[in-house]
Parts: sequence; structure tokens; C-alpha cells
Amino acid sequence: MNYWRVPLDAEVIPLTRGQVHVVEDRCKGCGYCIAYCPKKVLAPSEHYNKKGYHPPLVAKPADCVNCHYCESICPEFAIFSVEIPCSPDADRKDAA
Amino acid sequence: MNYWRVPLDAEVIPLTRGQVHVVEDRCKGCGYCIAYCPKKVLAPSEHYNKKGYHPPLVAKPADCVNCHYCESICPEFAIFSVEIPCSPDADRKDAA
Amino acid sequence: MAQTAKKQDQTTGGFEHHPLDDLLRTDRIPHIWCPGCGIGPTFSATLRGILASGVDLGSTVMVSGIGCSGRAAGYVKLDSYHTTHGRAIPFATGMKLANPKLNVVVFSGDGDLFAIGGNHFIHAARRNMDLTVICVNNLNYGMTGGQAAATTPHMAKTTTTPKGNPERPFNLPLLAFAAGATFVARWTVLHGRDLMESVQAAMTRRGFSFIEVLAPCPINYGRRNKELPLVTLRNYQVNTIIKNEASPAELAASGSGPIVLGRFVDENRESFLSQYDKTYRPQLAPAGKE
Amino acid sequence: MAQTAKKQDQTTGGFEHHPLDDLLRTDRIPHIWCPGCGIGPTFSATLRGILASGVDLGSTVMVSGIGCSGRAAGYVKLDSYHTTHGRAIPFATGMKLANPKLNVVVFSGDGDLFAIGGNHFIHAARRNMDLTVICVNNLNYGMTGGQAAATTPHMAKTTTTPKGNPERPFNLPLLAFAAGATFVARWTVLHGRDLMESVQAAMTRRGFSFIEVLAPCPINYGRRNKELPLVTLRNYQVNTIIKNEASPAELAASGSGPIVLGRFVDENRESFLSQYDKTYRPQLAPAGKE
Amino acid sequence: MSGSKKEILVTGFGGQGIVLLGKILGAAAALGDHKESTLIQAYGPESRGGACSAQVMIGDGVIHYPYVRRPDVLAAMSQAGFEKYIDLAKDDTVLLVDQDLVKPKGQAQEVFAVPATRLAEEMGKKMMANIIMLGFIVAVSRVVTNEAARSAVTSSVPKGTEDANLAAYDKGHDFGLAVLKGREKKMAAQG
Amino acid sequence: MSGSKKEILVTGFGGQGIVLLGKILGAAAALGDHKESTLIQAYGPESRGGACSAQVMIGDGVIHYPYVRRPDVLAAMSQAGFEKYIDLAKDDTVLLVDQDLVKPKGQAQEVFAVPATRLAEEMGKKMMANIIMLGFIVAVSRVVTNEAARSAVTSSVPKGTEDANLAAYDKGHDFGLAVLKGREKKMAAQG
Amino acid sequence: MPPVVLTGEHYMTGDEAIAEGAIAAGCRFFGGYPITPATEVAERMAHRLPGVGGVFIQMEDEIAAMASIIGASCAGVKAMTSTSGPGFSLMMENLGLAAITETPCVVVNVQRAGPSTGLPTQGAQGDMMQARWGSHGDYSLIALAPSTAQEAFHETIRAFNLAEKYRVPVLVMTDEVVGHMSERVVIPEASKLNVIERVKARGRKDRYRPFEPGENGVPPMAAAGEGYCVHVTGLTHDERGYPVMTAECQESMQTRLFAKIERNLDDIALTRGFFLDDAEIVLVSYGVSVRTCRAAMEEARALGYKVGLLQLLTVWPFPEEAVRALAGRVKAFITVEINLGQISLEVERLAAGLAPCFLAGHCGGTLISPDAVVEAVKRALKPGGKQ
Amino acid sequence: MPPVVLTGEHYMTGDEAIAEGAIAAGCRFFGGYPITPATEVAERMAHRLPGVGGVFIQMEDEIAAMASIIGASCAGVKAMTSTSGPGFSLMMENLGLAAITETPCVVVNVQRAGPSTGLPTQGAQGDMMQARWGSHGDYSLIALAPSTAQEAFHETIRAFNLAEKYRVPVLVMTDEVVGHMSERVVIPEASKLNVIERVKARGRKDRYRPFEPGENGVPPMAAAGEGYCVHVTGLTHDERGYPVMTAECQESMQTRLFAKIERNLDDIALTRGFFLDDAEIVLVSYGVSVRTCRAAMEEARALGYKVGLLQLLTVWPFPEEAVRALAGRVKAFITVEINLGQISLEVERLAAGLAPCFLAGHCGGTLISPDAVVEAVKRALKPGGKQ
Ligand SMILES: Cc1ncc(C[n+]2csc(CCOP(=O)(O)OP(=O)(O)O)c2C)c(N)n1
Ligand SMILES: Cc1ncc(C[n+]2csc(CCOP(=O)(O)OP(=O)(O)O)c2C)c(N)n1
Ligand code: SF4
Ligand code: SF4
Ligand code: SF4
Ligand code: SF4
Ligand code: SF4
Ligand code: SF4
Ligand SMILES: [Mg+2]
Ligand SMILES: [Mg+2]
Repeated sequence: MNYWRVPLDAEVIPLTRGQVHVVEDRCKGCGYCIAYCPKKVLAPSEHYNKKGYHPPLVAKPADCVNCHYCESICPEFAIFSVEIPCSPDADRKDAA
Repeated sequence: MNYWRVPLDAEVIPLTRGQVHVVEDRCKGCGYCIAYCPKKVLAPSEHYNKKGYHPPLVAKPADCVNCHYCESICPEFAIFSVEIPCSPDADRKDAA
Repeated sequence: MAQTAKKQDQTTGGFEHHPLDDLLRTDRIPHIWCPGCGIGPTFSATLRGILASGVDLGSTVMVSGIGCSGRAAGYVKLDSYHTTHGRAIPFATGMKLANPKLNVVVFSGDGDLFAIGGNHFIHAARRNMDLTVICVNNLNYGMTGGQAAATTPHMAKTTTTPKGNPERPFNLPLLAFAAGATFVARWTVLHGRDLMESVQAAMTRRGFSFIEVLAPCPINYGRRNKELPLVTLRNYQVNTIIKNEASPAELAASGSGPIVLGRFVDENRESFLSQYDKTYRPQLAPAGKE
Repeated sequence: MAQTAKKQDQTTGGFEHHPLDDLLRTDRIPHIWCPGCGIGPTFSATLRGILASGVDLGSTVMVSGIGCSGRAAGYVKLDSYHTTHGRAIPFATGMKLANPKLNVVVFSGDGDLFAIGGNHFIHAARRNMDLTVICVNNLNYGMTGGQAAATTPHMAKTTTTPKGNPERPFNLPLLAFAAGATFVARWTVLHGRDLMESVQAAMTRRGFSFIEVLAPCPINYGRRNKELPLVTLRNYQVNTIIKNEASPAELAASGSGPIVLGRFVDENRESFLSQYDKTYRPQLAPAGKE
Repeated sequence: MSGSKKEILVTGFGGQGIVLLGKILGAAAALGDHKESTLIQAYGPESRGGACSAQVMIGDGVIHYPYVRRPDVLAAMSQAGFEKYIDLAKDDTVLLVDQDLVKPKGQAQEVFAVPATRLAEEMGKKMMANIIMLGFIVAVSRVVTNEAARSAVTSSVPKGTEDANLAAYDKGHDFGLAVLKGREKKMAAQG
Repeated sequence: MSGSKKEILVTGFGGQGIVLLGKILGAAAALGDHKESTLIQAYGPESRGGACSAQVMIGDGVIHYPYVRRPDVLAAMSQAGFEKYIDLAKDDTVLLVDQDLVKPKGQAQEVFAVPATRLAEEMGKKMMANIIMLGFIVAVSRVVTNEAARSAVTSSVPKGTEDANLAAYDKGHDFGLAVLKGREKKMAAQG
Repeated sequence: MPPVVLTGEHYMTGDEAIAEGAIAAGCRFFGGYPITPATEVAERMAHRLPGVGGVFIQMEDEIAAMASIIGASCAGVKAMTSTSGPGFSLMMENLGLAAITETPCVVVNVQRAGPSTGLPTQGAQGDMMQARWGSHGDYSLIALAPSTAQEAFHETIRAFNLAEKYRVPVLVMTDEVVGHMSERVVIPEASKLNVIERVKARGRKDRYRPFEPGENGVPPMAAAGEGYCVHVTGLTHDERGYPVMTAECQESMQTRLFAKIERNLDDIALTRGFFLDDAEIVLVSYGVSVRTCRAAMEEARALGYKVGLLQLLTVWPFPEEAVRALAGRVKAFITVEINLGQISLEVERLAAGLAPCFLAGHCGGTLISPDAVVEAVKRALKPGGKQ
Repeated sequence: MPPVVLTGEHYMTGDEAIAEGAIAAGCRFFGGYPITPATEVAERMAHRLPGVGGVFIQMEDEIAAMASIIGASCAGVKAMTSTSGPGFSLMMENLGLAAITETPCVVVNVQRAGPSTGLPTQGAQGDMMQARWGSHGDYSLIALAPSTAQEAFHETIRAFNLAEKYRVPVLVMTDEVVGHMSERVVIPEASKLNVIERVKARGRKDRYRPFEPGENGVPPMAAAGEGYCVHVTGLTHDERGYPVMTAECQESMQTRLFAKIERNLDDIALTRGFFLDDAEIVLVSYGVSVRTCRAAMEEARALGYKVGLLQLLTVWPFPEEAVRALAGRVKAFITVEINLGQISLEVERLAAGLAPCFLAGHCGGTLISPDAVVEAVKRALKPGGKQ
């Protein structure tokens, strides 16, 4: 189901290129960010953090469109994205 | 103001002839029964009851149409009417 | 002759038995309510409604909280419980659940049911608890001398709002509906027959029934707001309209415009007890019957 | 290269400062909420809304009651008060009235605000008290291990309704509206941006604002009702519709049909404080200004 | 002690303004006459109709125990109140009643009667019967001075009603003086 | 006293089922082995993530004081729990850990390790790691009999999951027996 | 249909044992509100009650819970609620209603460390004085304090028996440790359990006076719906139940309400003595701290100290005679309780200077350790030793 | 604008005097709920507060009223509520919150006869033990008891001063008689009144620890909005205000909370002695019963009995030393209070068998009569006379 990975407000937010950061030791491995990233940037990891959870792996960092959806849904303040300055054209293509 | 003395539900209740009774020592002289009797059967009295209030005077007993309005509005269970058996025709005329 | 009749009527000989005396603890009458107080007519219509409903009086109970209105429990010749301020509904809930055969009527004041007791009210309504709740709304706390209540009109004067009430009152039928009540009506003490019929209807249905009754408190509310008792009653007469089945959401909050009276909600929804029995005590539920 | 980037991102070197860290007591993070708990996203959207509103953070206060959600007050880097079960609203009321310059946000759970605290809620709404109230509705009492709440769906299983909840839940926006709230919205944790915008709007208006947030409690509610966290989120996605300005009375009580989300009420009515000042403290009211 | 202390008991039913009467009396003693004074109000749950009383103590020394034990002055505005308290009266207790509401019986002491309620009704101010009774009490018992009482009336009643209340007070006071004069004459005649 | 009494401390984080493990152990002792037994559960406000422990006392006589003072058996399913309690251990305390979650360090006693969580994951029942640990504890420490433990498992877990839980129990128990055997061999080899 | 009495051997918590005790005692209504560490009582009642024909309801708060059980009891059904400190505080107003209306009911307080929210998951015995004095005005009630799950089962039955017999609210004052600890509970057959029913109203309905004392000063009770047309009020009332607003009526009502408890102290105020015959130091304790005392007593005796223990199974009314009788004989009392000195005040009062009194207590979060008690014993025996 | 302090001579009730005392003490927030006989305090505050820049709000119940004053005080404003027994019972939970969070506030209880609704319009002193023990868990607070309207004025100011100085809830335990009685009250000029302000947080905002004790063991207090970014919780907490769920933290927090009161008993525990020098019989009393005692003392002395009076202006913390100091010297103590024995239990405890202790009390509805006290004196002096 395609729809499943589209954040509910994807249409209304400006898409740029982003770099996603994971504060690993805060993560409790709920998987929300992985499930809801519209670009499938994130993936489950194998390794454990200090508390024994599996933080997400940034599998496709280049695909991040800086939509902040992972940041918004994360219950742990453990993930966020920051904008990468780059050519707007490239961005728009990415997001399309 | 004519309307003032018509009980709100006068249209919907059957009118007969009534005899109104006052349990004087229960009365606290609020005057509701006097004000709301549609037939002006009741009037203020001069005399005091045990507690020092003026119970209503049944000024026009023959006019009572047994509508129970005084009974319904009395806060003190101090007044009530009972039906007097009489010719229905007379009644209807009375009520008209 | 007229004279004779009058004398006879006004003595206590022969005719003093008021039709409601059988439902009154006559040894406690006259009651404590002030002259012109609207609790009396509300109480009397309630008793007539109970009688009219034909329920077994031996298994009919009245529960009250604290306040002038709450004193009703002390005058009714039924099993009657005068509890704590605001707690009549949860008390009644325990009573009804412990013995589902009881018909439980809660009769209390606006402060009792909606100020301190507001939470119990909305939860009982939500549960569709099998109770009939009658609220004497006299727009203030009568018993304690006329303080603002959750029903006091905006800018009305009370002893705790000496320059006018900065708050706005609840619209009780709307609140009851929003909370989940399945029977909601509003009348005034002038509408004795309608009120009586609403009580009667409430007594014979399951679930949570709520009836608001506008009633004067001439001594504490009326005095401070230039409302002599007869003025209040006149307002009830000229400034109300009856709209049965009006949507509770449309009932104007008291203020401008006429006060809407009527029977607003009468919905058939599984009551708490019938749902509980179905789910938890099938052994008690009459087979094949809903 | 991707590999390198990944490593860099996932270390704590250089990038670990989360955009909300300035509003968090980071020395208390990680918080106590379970993996997948919906309180975190609600809290985070609230903080973003507060930031976006541009209010002075130094005069912004968070007040919570008791419950998992109520722990939020312990994580926010604002003046914050973790009070007693159900009493956040009256506590916040005293705070706001004592110092009207404060922006007071109440953040608490459905049990806290609507079970034990229901009365305070409806009265604060009625008064149009100058507060922003955010309710994490996780359909149960998380903190005490998953008992039924006033929001638990009909027939849902909890530890105190082992065969299903015989009661029906409140429709919170409808209740808030009926009580008198002048701003009412409902979102889910998936609707982070809408939620954030509602918080932002609420922060900059006077009067009583209420925002309900549907949030999963996977551990206590989810487990007993076959709702894994991702299942709940999916429900929020596929089983909701957004209808801004929908009439609260039309919001279907949860049950059949999609859950209606949106900003339902946004009404301009004199708040308690502005009315009080006008009536009682004209000396304090700014001259000529409403 | 009782020499320097006056115990005054005023009784009636709720709604008659008994407590205000007591309050004015006490304030007159305390603030006008610079004596010590306490006022105890006793009332039931209801605002109207129930028994109600005001107990005023006036003395030169500090008043510790504020309850009236044996009243020096007993004023009754209801039959029930009169009957409830008459047994506390001493031989020299000054008894005062509203003559339309109380029919004294069985007591040995002389009774001073005033038609306070009727006078008030005549003035069109039924709710000022208590102030008329106050004037009457002051005139007959002299527990406080007339000046102290008048100024206490002024400062105790709602703004705008001072004059009407003073008029009521004076009516009661004059009535009291007249009664006393009549009594003196009678005594003189008898003596 | 301590001769006839065993103090067992199991620790982990909330959500691992530590309390259920303790409850089965205690029930096995009390109902299966007909000993006296108490179980104390200690937990924080949160259901997940916080430290959590179960303290089981097993003895022949009545157990008055139910807190573990010096554990005879200490089983840890989290690093934090291990570190918190290791100082209570005696020289002869039997130490057991989930080897993937706990890295023991600094202690003198021998450590019995089991990959309980991993074994559970392999079984597709991650939440049965506690039952595997239980089997392991029983095998290694013999604080209760195998029969008592198995029947306590059956009567303590949700209906319908008995077999899966017994399988998990047996896996842990077998693992424990194997470890013991290995150790014996090693000791024999060393000795 | 599940068995009413769960006869047999069980490994269960104190909370669970309380629920089973209640069911065995005939409790058929529970109105509650969740709170750690009492929630499990409610949860077990939610499971168990409907099966035995009773009703469980989770109310909107503790005030409502308390009101609901009074209502249920007035309808003729044995009723209970359970809570912990914060909820107990909220029940105080209606506890007074139960006392003045003489409505039998049982309130379980599984104590945790306070004040306020305090330490919700950790035990204490800090509500013992509140149990006696927490509601406004003078009133009298009964409070019991079990120290084991087994006692919790039996004392809950005793609580119901006393409540029904004396028409009084009875408190079961347990704590988090007993509440959450699992241990063996042996439940006898139903026929072996002593279950007492309230004395019901009998005779001519028009002559019945709801508050006219019968035997033992306790009025027979008519339930709603039985045709006696009672009026029950929280106002001061006469024997008819009618409010009478006089000091005289207050006096006569209160005198009887206190007397019905005081006159029956022998039946109510249960204590248990351990090694009191030769004791020089007497530990006075109740609830979970009795466990500490029994462990400490063994240790102290092993060290040669003559230590005895007075266990208060009934804490209120305070078993005054038991303390007075020892006061002349012993070298010291040590009250052992998880608080900063509550029941110890009563012990001190009753010792009347005849024996020095000490407290081995702290403000909660854990048990008193047996060591602390042994230390207290040593100190008490030091000449002139004051703590 | 009306004057802040109503300097001059007034004839007012105790309730009114309390309101004026509060205003004079700087109270600027009142959250209340009407109840006889305390309503007049609220009503006067409703009139007076807005004029002096304060706020009055009538809350939906007493729970909310109590919560609102704690919130207001945390916002930096002196705050009060008033109630009577039933409402006082409802305030108990949040009273514990005020205690554990060290929030200054004043709660007035105008006592009426209970339990439950009891005699709403008639006085008693039946909530005195509840004042000390009514909330769950161990906590410490201050309770004062004025006996006249004049004292009511001054003791209300003292209540605010103690509340602010020690960051503790302070109770003014008066009763219907003092509350509704009118008498002369002389109000000094504002400049003659001693008004104490709380010690505010100062210094670097990032270094401030909200519960780190300052002078006298009391932490300086930061109000919301002052930039100190405090966290305040009803959970057991450390000096940062952060919850710490251990018995150790509980111990250290509680030790300080109790010590700040105990160490300052000299400042807090006010008593007044009358004729104690030669007294053989000492009446111990407080609040309105002091009036009875003073009348009775005059009568008894006139009869030749050497009677003295110890008036407890502060009832909690109990002025233990004042009683202990007398215990060895006097023939008997008679506690005079309108209840069935509450403060008398403390007197008995502290007398420690050195002097027999009696109670002249009843359960309310009227004052104790001076005659009853004189009788008690006579009985106490009879050899072997026990009441
Ligand atoms: C806990 C508690 N708080 C306050 C009161 C005082 N009180 C008695 S009646 C009442 C208000 C009554 O108002 P309402 O319910 O509207 O009844 P009314 O007298 O107007 O009929 C109050 C505040 C009380 N008895 N108990
Ligand atoms: C007076 C009182 N009663 C009960 C409790 C126990 N209690 C703590 S949190 C809670 C319910 C919390 O539910 P909710 O507000 O929905 O928060 P959640 O944990 O679900 O976020 C309860 C009943 C308490 N602390 N105080
Ligand atoms: S910012 Fe958006 S695109 Fe980038 S990782 Fe997060 S959810 Fe995916
Ligand atoms: S949403 Fe947050 S907590 Fe959940 S897996 Fe992603 S980073 Fe971890
Ligand atoms: S019954 Fe009707 S007509 Fe007759 S007196 Fe009463 S109100 Fe008038
Ligand atoms: S309505 Fe009743 S109380 Fe009023 S005047 Fe008529 S009879 Fe009297
Ligand atoms: S005070 Fe008001 S409500 Fe109470 S009895 Fe009097 S008129 Fe009725
Ligand atoms: S119990 Fe539920 S609400 Fe509480 S933290 Fe866990 S998931 Fe969240
Ligand atoms: Mg009212
Ligand atoms: Mg919740």
C-alpha cells in the first residue's frame, strides 16, 4: 500500500534536501521514523544502543528531503533533520 | 394584561367544576395561587395563620374550574382542588 | 352560601388531606423553604410525576445532595437519602447497581449537581446510568445565602459577584446531551404539567434521564437581582418558548432571546445496567430478552 | 561516502543537538515513556507550537496532573508544575489569575483531565479561563497499568473491563464545546504539523483553548486490544478525516465511522480575566482598550 | 460582674432582620458608647421562617463568654421566640414585644409592646420593623445611648436608605418614650 | 537461619517479565515444593525501560522479613540491574546473566551465562526470554525442583500459551544443565 | 460459574487476598478508582464480582467510589472500595457520611509513601492517624492492619463482619509491601468461615425507627426498597433519622455512636502477643512492620535480649488496655512503624510515664530493617538512653 | 480605591476580621467555595480584593479552591482560602501538595459541628486533629487558633507571615462562634503591622536549585515567570525539584521538611499564660473555648480555686514544652475544647503521668459553659477524682 508511507501533510510542506541525525542513545526503537519516512531513508539496524534498543539506520542519506516527518513523529527527541544548502532545482527533482 | 392570568396549559386540560381547599397553616402567603388562578377564584386575605402569613381567600368558590393550577404552583402543598360532580354542559360553558 | 363554602374550605376539618400527603412526611411540613421558593412546586410536580408513572413506590428512592433543594429528601415519604454536597449521583449509582429493582430519583440543586457535583453528573450521563436526575435551577446557591453558581447568568449579582457575574452559565441540557444523557428536558415551575409528564416519562424508561427546572429563589437570588417572586414567574411565562425535540446544540445559552423549554432528547440506548448484565452477568439476564 | 555520512550522523559528535533540546531538561532524557508511546510526539508538537507562537518562554508555564502524560511537566525546560491527579486546571487557574502575564499550558492525560478532573475542565471552559489545555488521549489510564478511562471505546478491553467496556466514551470536543470552550481542536500524533499549528494558535489567543490529541499507549491499551503501535498509527491515518469547523455536535462519538479531526471551534468571547478586569478592576484595565 | 454587664436577647424569625438589629445595637455600644460588646447570631439553615435570635452583651470589661444566660432585656418579634426564651427571664428582665406578632402570656414581668410591624407597614417599609423595634428597645431599656444608636443605624444600613431607617428608628424610639411616659403617669397615678 | 533459606534476586528492566519469573519461582516453591516463599516486586512508575526487580525468598520456616539482604542467587537481565545489585553478592552467590544484555565485570564469583533473549528471538517469542531465564536459574541453582517449576509455569501463564512457555522453560533448563555439565568437565579436567 | 470461595492453597499477593477475602465475606459491590498500589484489588474484583452475582464499577474518582459504596450498602449489599493515600484523602468527607449514617462498608488503604504523590510504588504506614482523624468532626470507626497475605484474607472478612455488626465503616490499613508481595494463602471452605450479616429491620414498618438502637447499641438496618420508608441524612438526626439542629440531639447521637464501639472493645480490639510473658522490651507494631519485628525479635532473643511483641491487628479503636497492662511491667516500649511517629504517640500517651517509649520508624519507601529494631532495643536498654 | 488596611475601630465578625487580616497581610488571591459558617470570609474577599489589585474567584469546589491557591502562590502571590469541615476534608489531598512542594498558603477553617453535614450553623472544634493528620503520609504544618475577632485579625497576619517565612501551609482554625460573633476590632496603621515576605530566589538563574535550603532550612522561592525555570512536583524530589524514587531521597526531603518547623518552634509555637504562676489546676485551651476558660477562671478564682490557663495560639506544631514545663508542678490539667477529646490527647501524652489530665468537652453545637469548667475544676481537685 503506497499511501502508507506518505506523510499526511507531504503536500503542504516545502521540500528541500536534508541531513538526518539520530541521537542514538535516546532511541527506544519504536520504528515510527522508519515506517513513516516518505523517502524510505531509514531502515532497521542490527546494533544495540546503551539501553539495548536498535536505533534506525540512515540507509539512504542522500534521499532525505528534510520533511521533518521523522523528527515530528519520534517520541524520543532522537531524530531530526537539518537543511542542506544545495541547488533548488535538484531538490525539486528529488521531491517529485 | 389578559394573558398574565392564563395558565400555560389551560388549553390542554379538561375543565370541570372544582372545590378548592386551603390548608391554611401550611400557607406562606406567596400569592402564586392568587396570581395564577385563571378564574380569579382566589384573593388576598387579611387574617394571619399560625406562622403569621396571610393565606389566600377563596373569594369566588363557584368559579373554580378544577384546573389544579393553584395546586400545582403552590410551594407549600397548601391548596388543592377536588372535582365537584355536576352537569358537564354547565362546565363547558364555564370554561369557555 | 359562598361564604359558608369558603369557611368550610379554609378550615382543616374534613378537607385537609392534600392529594400528595401520602407521599409527604407530613410531620415535617411546613418545610424550611422560604415563601415563594420554587423548590416546592418542583418537588410537588416530581411527586405527581412519580405517582403518575405507576412505579412501585416501595421500591422508589429519592437521593439528594446538600442545599435547599437537597432538603427534598427529608420531606418525601419514600426511602430517602440526604447525602453530601455534590455526591447524590454517585451515591444513587451505588444504590441502583446494588439493587437494580429500585427506581432511583436524584433531586437536588444546581450548585450541588453542577458546581461541586458536575463531574459525577457528566459521568453518570456518559454511562447512561439508570437514574432520573431532577435539578432545581434557581441560578444560585440558596442554602448558603446567595452565592454565584455555575448557572448564574452573566453579570447577575450575587454575594460573591457583587458587581455582576464575570462568568457565563452552563447550558444544562446541552451539557447533559454532550455528556451522553439519553433523556433531557427543561421546564419552569410554571410548567407544572409538562414537568410532571417529563418526570413520569423518565421514571418508566431505562438509562439516564435529566430534567432541569427553572425555579425562583426569591430570597437570595431574586432580592439582589430585582426579581420579586411574581416577576420571576412572569418571566417564565413571557420569556420562554417550548420547542420539543429542539437540538440541544441550538439552545441559546441563557442571555438574550427567550429560554427554550421542552423535551429535547429521548433516545433509546442500552443503559449501563443492561449492558453490564449482558456482558458480565449473562446468568442474570432474562433469557431471550434485550 | 554514504557509509561515512551514516557514521557521522549516528554518532553524537557535532550533530546531537536536537532542535527542541533548548526546551527540554535534557538531564532527564530519556524520559520514562515506553517505546512507541504517543505522549512523546504530542509533547514534541506542543513544544514546537509554543516555539512557533513566539510567546515569551520566560513567562510560559506548563502545568500537569498525574499520569504518564502528566510527567511532561518534568521534561520541559519551562517553569513547570506537576500537581495532583486531576487538579492541573484549578492549579493553573490560580497561577494565571495571580499573574496574568503568564502563558499557562496544561498538558495532561485523558484520565487526569476527564475522569477525576472532568469537573475542573468543564468549569474552566465555562469561565473561558485563559488557559491552553492539551489532552493526551490514549484511551486508558497508562500510568496505573491500563484501566478503563472516560475515553475508552465501548467494549474495549482494559484491566477493569476484562470482557469489554460497558460504558461509552466522552466525545471530548463536543463536551468542551458544550461546556463553553472557545477554541476546540482534535488531532492525532500523526498530524504533527496540524497539531503544532493548533497549539501555536491557542498560545496567542485569550480564553480557554482545548486540544485533544489521539495518541497510542501500546503497552497498556494496545496490548489488550490487539493494537501494535504501528497498527494504531495506521488507524489514525486511514480511519480519520479532517473537517475543520465541523459542528461539535455532529462529531460522531467514537465508534463507527472515521474519526473527525480538525479545528472545530474558534470563537471570540470575552475571557474570564478580561471580563473580571473590566468589571472589577477597571483601575488595571488598559484605558480605551478592550 | 452582672452589674456592669447587660445581656440582651432579641428573637424572631429569619427574614425579620433580627441579626441586623443586634448588630446595630452592639456597634452602638462598642463604637458609639465605647463599651465592650459582643453579638452572637443564631439561626437555622433557612433564610426565612425559622427561629432566629441575636444575643448582645454590653459591658464595661472584656466580654469573654458571649452567650446570654439570663437576659436583662428580652425582645421578641415572634411568638415562637418569645415562648422559647421567656423562661430565661429574670424578675427584672425588660420584656419587649411586637404586639401584633406576640401574645405574651404567663410571665410575671411587665411587657412593653410596640406594633413595630404595623408601623413599618404604615410607613410602606415592612422590612424596617426591626429598626422600629430597635428604637423602641433603646428608648425603653437605655442599653445604648440614642446618639450611639442613631449613628450606628446610619453606618450599618445600605447606602441611600439611611434617612428612611433613621425615620423608622425615631418612630420606634418615640413610641418607646411615649410608652414610658404613659407608664410613668400610670405609676404616678397608682403611686 | 540462612541455611534453610534461599534469597533470590532477579533483575532487569520493566517489560521483560521479571516479576512473572519471580512469581513462578515463588509459586513453585510454595505450591509445588511445599516450602515457605515470598516474592517482592520492585518497579518504577513506567511499564517499560525502568529498573525492575523480583526478590524471592524460599525457606522451610515462615518468612517474616521478605527483602533480600545477601542474595544466594542473583540473576540479571540488564546491565543496570547487574551493576546495581552486584555489591550485595556473597562469595558463594550464584550469578546468572543474559549474556547479550549483561557484560559482567569486576566480580569475583563465577558467572553462569545464557543467551536468553537471543534464544527467545530464535523461537520467535521474544517475550519468553524470562521463561528461558527461569529454566536456566532452576537448572543451575536448584532453588526449586524442575517439576514444581514446570507446573508453576503451566498454571501461571495465559491460557493457550502453556506449551510454548514450557518449551521455553525447557530450553533454558537444558541450557543450564549443559552449562553445568561443561563446567563439571572443565573442573574435572582442571582438578 | 466460578466458585464463590476459592478454597485451597494459593500463591497470591496481599491485594489479591483482600479481594478474595471480600468475596468470601459476601461483598457484592465494589466501586473503585485505580491507584498504585491498590489497583490490583479493584482489578481482581472486576474479574470476580460479576461471576458471583455482584457488580464492579470503576467510578470517576475516589469521592464517587466512596459515595457509591455507601449507596450500595444502604441498598442492602455488602460493599467495599480500595485506594491508597491520595485517594484516601479524597474519601475523607464521605467517610464521615458513612460514620454518621451508620452505613456498614469496608475501605482498603494500601499505603504508599507520602505526602502527596510521594513514592507511588513504595510502601509506608503514614496514613495511620489519618485513618482515625482524617474526616472532620468527631467520629468513631474501626481500622485493621494485616501483616501477611493470609492475614489480609482473614482480616478483610473480619472487617466486613465488624462493619455489618456495628454499622460502621471499617478500614483495612495495609501497605504496598503486603499488597504487592506474593505468598501462600490458604483459603478454608466456605462453611469454615465465620461470616456475619447485619441485623435487619423487622416488625411493623410504621413503627420502625431507623436509628433506634437495638442490641449492643446498634440499630437494626432497613435497606432501601424494603418498605420501611427510611430517611437517612448526614445532618445531626434523631432516632427517626430526622434532622434536629440542637446541641442536645448532637450529644445524644454522638454519645451512642461512640458508645457502640467503646462498649464492644473486647470484640473489636484484637491484638496478638509474642513472648510478652518475660519481655523487658516490648515492640508495638502492626501491618507489615510486624514482619520486621518478628525477624528482629528472633535476632534480638538470639543475642539474649528479652524482647516481646504486641501486634495490633486492630489499630483503631486503639487497644488501650493492652498497652496499659504492660506499661507498669516493662522496661521500654518501642513502636515500630513506617512513619515519623503516629501510633507511637498513642503508645506514649498510654504508657503514662511508666515506661520510656521509643520509635523505630522512618518516612517510607522501604521496610524498617530488623537491624534498626535490634539497634533500638540495644539503645533502649542503655541506662538513660533516649532516642 | 478603598484603603488596603482598614485602620481604625470596627465592629465586625471574626470572619470579616480574618478577611481584613488577610488583606493587611498582603493576600492578593482568594480561591474559595461557599460553606456555612465560612462564607462571609469569601464574600468579604470578593468585595475587597479587586479594589486592592487582587483577584477573587469562586471555584467549582473546595478541591479546586485549594489547588488554585497553591497555583497562585507558586505564581508569587500570597493566597488564601476559607472553608468549614466538609470542605476542609476535601482540601486534604492538596494540602499535602502544598506541604511537599513547600508552597506558602493560608487555609481558614471556620469549624462547625460534625461529622459529615452535622450542625452546619453551630460551632465546634472537632477538626483539630484533622488539621494535623487529615492528609495522607507524614507532613508537618502550622495551625493557629484565634479566640476573638481581634485575635482573628492578628493571627491571620501571623498565619501569612509564618506561611511565607517557612514555606508551609498554615491553617487558621477558628469556629462558627468566633466567625459569626461581632465585636470590636482595632486595626492599626499599616506601618504598625509586621508583614513578612517570602525569601525570593536570587543570584544566577542557572545555578538556582529550588529546594536547596537557605537560612532556617527554608529554600528561597522562585515564582513562575521569574526566569528560574523551576520544576515543582508532588513526587518525592531532590534539591533540584526532580523526582527521585528512593527511600534515601524520601528520607532527606522529609527530614528537612520536618526540621524547618521543629528547629523554629520558638518562633512558631505561641502560647499565652494566665495565672500560671500559682495555678494548681491548669486549663489548656485554644480558640473560642479560651473565652469559656477565662470566664470560668474568674468564677473559679472567686470561689478560691487556684486556676490558671494555658492558651494555645499555635496548636500545631503542638507547644510541647509549655505543657511539659507545667506537668511536674500542677495538680491537674483540664483541656477545654469543643470536641470529644483531641488536643487533650496531646496534653495527656505530654503530662506523661506527672499530672492527671481531664477533658471538659462535648461534641459541639454550643460553647462549653463556664459552669462545666468550674465543675471540672472541682472534680479534678477531689482526691482520686477521675472524670
Ligand atoms: C463540601 C461542601 N461544601 C460546601 C457546602 C456548603 N453548601 C451547602 S448547600 C451549598 C450550595 C447549594 O446550592 P444548590 O445546590 O444550588 O442548592 P440550593 O440551596 O440553591 O437549592 C453549599 C455550597 C457543603 N455543605 N459541603
Ligand atoms: C487521587 C489519585 N487517584 C488515583 C491516582 C492514581 N493514578 C495515577 S495516574 C492515573 C491515571 C492516569 O491516566 P491518564 O490521565 O489518562 O494518564 P496516562 O497515564 O494515560 O497518560 C491514576 C488513576 C492518583 N495519583 N491520585
Ligand atoms: S526528514 Fe523526512 S525524508 Fe528526511 S529522514 Fe526524516 S522523514 Fe525521511
Ligand atoms: S522514531 Fe525515534 S525512538 Fe522511534 S525508532 Fe525512530 S529514532 Fe528511535
Ligand atoms: S383549581 Fe384552578 S380555577 Fe380552581 S382555584 Fe385552583 S387555579 Fe383557580
Ligand atoms: S400558593 Fe400556596 S403558599 Fe402561596 S399563597 Fe397560595 S396557598 Fe399560600
Ligand atoms: S434561600 Fe432560596 S432556594 Fe433556599 S429556600 Fe429560600 S428561596 Fe428557596
Ligand atoms: S504505559 Fe502507555 S501511556 Fe504510559 S508511557 Fe507506557 S505507552 Fe505511554
Ligand atoms: Mg441553587
Ligand atoms: Mg490516558
